[in-house]
Amino acid sequence: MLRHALLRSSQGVARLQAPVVSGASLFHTSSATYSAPMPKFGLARRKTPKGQKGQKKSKVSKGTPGNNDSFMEYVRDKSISLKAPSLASDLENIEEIVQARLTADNKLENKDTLPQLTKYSDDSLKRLHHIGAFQKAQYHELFREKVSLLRQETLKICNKLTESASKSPKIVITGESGIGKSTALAQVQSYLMSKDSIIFHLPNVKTIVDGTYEFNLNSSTNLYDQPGLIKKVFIKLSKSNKELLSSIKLSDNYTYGTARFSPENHSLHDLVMLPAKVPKNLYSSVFNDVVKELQKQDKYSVYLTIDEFNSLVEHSGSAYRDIDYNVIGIDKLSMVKFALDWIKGAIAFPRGGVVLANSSNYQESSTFKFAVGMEPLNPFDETLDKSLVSYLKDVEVVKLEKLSREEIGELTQWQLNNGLIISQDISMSEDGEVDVQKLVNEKYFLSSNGNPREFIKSCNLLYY
Amino acid sequence: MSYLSMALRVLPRRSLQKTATPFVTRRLWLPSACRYNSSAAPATTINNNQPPLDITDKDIDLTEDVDEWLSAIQQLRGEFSNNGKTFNPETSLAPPGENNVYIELMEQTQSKPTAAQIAEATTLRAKEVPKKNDELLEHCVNLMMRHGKKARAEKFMARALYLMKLKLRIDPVVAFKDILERMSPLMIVKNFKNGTAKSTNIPVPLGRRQRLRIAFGWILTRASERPAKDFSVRLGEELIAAYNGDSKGFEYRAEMHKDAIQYRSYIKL
Amino acid sequence: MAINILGKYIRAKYLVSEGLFKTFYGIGPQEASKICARVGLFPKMRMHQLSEQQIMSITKELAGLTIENEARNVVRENIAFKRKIGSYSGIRHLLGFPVHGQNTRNNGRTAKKLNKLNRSG
Amino acid sequence: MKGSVVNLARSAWKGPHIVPLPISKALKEKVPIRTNARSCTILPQFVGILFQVHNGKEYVSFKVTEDMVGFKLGEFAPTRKRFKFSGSGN
Repeated sequence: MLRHALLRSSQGVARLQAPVVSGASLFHTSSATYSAPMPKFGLARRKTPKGQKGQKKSKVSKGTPGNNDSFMEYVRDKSISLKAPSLASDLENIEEIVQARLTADNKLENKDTLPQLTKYSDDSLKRLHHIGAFQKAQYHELFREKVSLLRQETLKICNKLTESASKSPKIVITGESGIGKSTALAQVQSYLMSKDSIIFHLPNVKTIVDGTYEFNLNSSTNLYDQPGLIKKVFIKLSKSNKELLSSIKLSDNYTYGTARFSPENHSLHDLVMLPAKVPKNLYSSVFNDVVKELQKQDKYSVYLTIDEFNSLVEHSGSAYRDIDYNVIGIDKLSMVKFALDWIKGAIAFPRGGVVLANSSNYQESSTFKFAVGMEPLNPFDETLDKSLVSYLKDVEVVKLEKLSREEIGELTQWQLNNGLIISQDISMSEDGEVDVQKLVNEKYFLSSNGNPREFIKSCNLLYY
Repeated sequence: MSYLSMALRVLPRRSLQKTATPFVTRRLWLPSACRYNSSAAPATTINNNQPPLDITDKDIDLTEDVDEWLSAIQQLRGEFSNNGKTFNPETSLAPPGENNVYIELMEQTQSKPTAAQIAEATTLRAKEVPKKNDELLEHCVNLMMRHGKKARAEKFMARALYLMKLKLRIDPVVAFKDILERMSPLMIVKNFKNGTAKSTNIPVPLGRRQRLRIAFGWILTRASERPAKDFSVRLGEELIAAYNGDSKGFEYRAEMHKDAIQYRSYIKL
Repeated sequence: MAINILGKYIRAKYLVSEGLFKTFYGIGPQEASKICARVGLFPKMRMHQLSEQQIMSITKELAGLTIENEARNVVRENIAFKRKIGSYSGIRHLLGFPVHGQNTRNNGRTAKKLNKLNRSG
Repeated sequence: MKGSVVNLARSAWKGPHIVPLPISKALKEKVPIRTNARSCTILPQFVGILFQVHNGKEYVSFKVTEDMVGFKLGEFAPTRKRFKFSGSGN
């Protein structure tokens, strides 16, 4: 009956559109022209009454029901973050990491223990983008600029790195999913950039071992080189450290095929740019020379940073196979070997260190856990890789813990001030003021006792 | 122990009334290496100052441990197989005077809740599970739901509202309700049959739930005509358009009202 | 776009190993990846990335294997042998019935299609 | 080829399934062996002997050749007949 009435009432719509006269008078209203029927209510399908044939459905492409990438693409559209008017003023007050306590002096300030919201400096933001430090689901679209939570652990890592740069400290950041490992790494990178140090970042380390790149056996080192990977690493290195590298003069003459590099005319940056003249099979020797040059210079400290490090050492074998169809171990790949040697200390720079961050998308293998001292030795573990253990021995673990109730409280207050918390969640106390304590308790519970990502989700993706 | 209990679980239900003897609370002794992965193992502390162990062959040599286990097993068998009979877990482990072991009895005797625990349980049981905050939103989610997958529908709704929040920078729930209130029709023309073949069309006022349901139905159908790949994006875009007054739903509403006015003379007061 | 190997066209977007085992009768995934390893290709290489020289060496590898008609002939010979000695499975092949004791009241389409003395496919 | 039937069905350590049969006698006296042991594996020693194997109704006789080694006796004595419409009756 409902549908009857609706169909009848759609004659107005028909007038608006080009009227298509259907000859059969299905309904008894006189002289009506029907077209473009009003849609049925909701998704609950109503069966058309018996004996009455429904009009033909208009062809509507249903599309895919759920597509995470599509959603992320929409959300990451620049126009969205630029539409954050109310937050703009607040952001101006937020200190940049560079100008924050970190650069002022190396000592950690114990005065306020609460984490601080910080934004990256324009310079480091650009370089971080080149590195690829920002991930998809980090909710940066909520704010006009990229804001992150500067925590005590990050400060500690930064202090450790700069205090004992000559001893080249090695740190791996671990913690549960959504705790802020990648963010902490980005902050450390940003901080190191402000301290005029060269960041050697290995991008997407999983792809190094899963057979994405071309490989060939280097007969002199007996390792497998991946020229495509070297090219990619160099692009990141040159883009993110352009000024620093151009200020380093070469210490020697280098010749690769027809390409010549001399100390008078070329800087290290020219070498890293890897001009088209350099033949592909010489990429690995260019790489070795670049490393040598970096070791020789004493101007800047050099840091190795790897995100999703545990994906690299998840298994001791890679996806590559040699001619006899034997699995090639990850330490047989020259780039992995280089990174592991650096972590082990076999490759040393005058000043610098190693910062690694794990990912919860991949397992922390038992070898990794035992090597860094997170677990005791399990003699029954057949997957334990002794050689890998020796590489990772000196790595220090920094485990990011959940936020405390006070910290969540601080964040909640900030979200509240910026109008990010929906009115439905807010309950008023008797004085007509917002009952903050109740809200904080709720958010603390919903964020699974202080997980930062879950906290943001509870404020922005939980409406009922 | 678990193997044993598995074996015992299969046994027929027998001799329930009889009380169990001390044997049931007894724990099998196992060497430390055997308990390595059990939950009872002490929590490992991470000591960063000390370098991790060197793995040598000595660490992995387990011959001593194996000897220990074997002797322990022999000792247990000796204990349980009295009268010189061979060891059989079904019968040898039975309390004196019984032939078989009944495992449920064992479990009963092992743990009993304390009074405090019982009290806590009763107080918690008395508390109601809190309902979802918003009835209207839940209603709309139910309308969106396909194949009973509510969590999926909830995710779509949450994401659509998130998009509204991002694009419009307003409280999305308030805006959502506002849209539905603005879009929903007040009257509907219903067809009533009166006995004979005659029928009349009479405008009838709609309840709140009915009204909002119709409006959300329009939003959903209009949303599904959008080209975006993700449903939440389609819905979000439609909601944003509706908030700006640019939705077909408002035309449908006007149509229904017009219709109702046309048949106003049939209203019986 | 397609790549021609031994007169067969393989879609350019396929992984090399995938393309090989989907195209040639007598090559499975394992054998295909072994061929790739022997030629020295990386695991995620696509067909369109192959150079002329690599295609040549793949062809060379394939030439040493029993594939396509040779492999089909092996199957035919085996069936013919069973028929010759008059064993049960030989008879079932002759009649076009399932060989491994399946029911024949219903179904058995695959057997009807495939179980022949001169088997193709 | 022949081995696969044995290998897939049976553990290697068991060896072939052997049934005691009067082989030497049959070879010597050139008489057929009448048996119900359909599951007996044909061994190389059987070659040249005439077997009469039960198919459930009668004894089917055949001579074992070299190619048959590794198969079972029963595989050469079919138990089912193909259904045919006869002119009358059915």
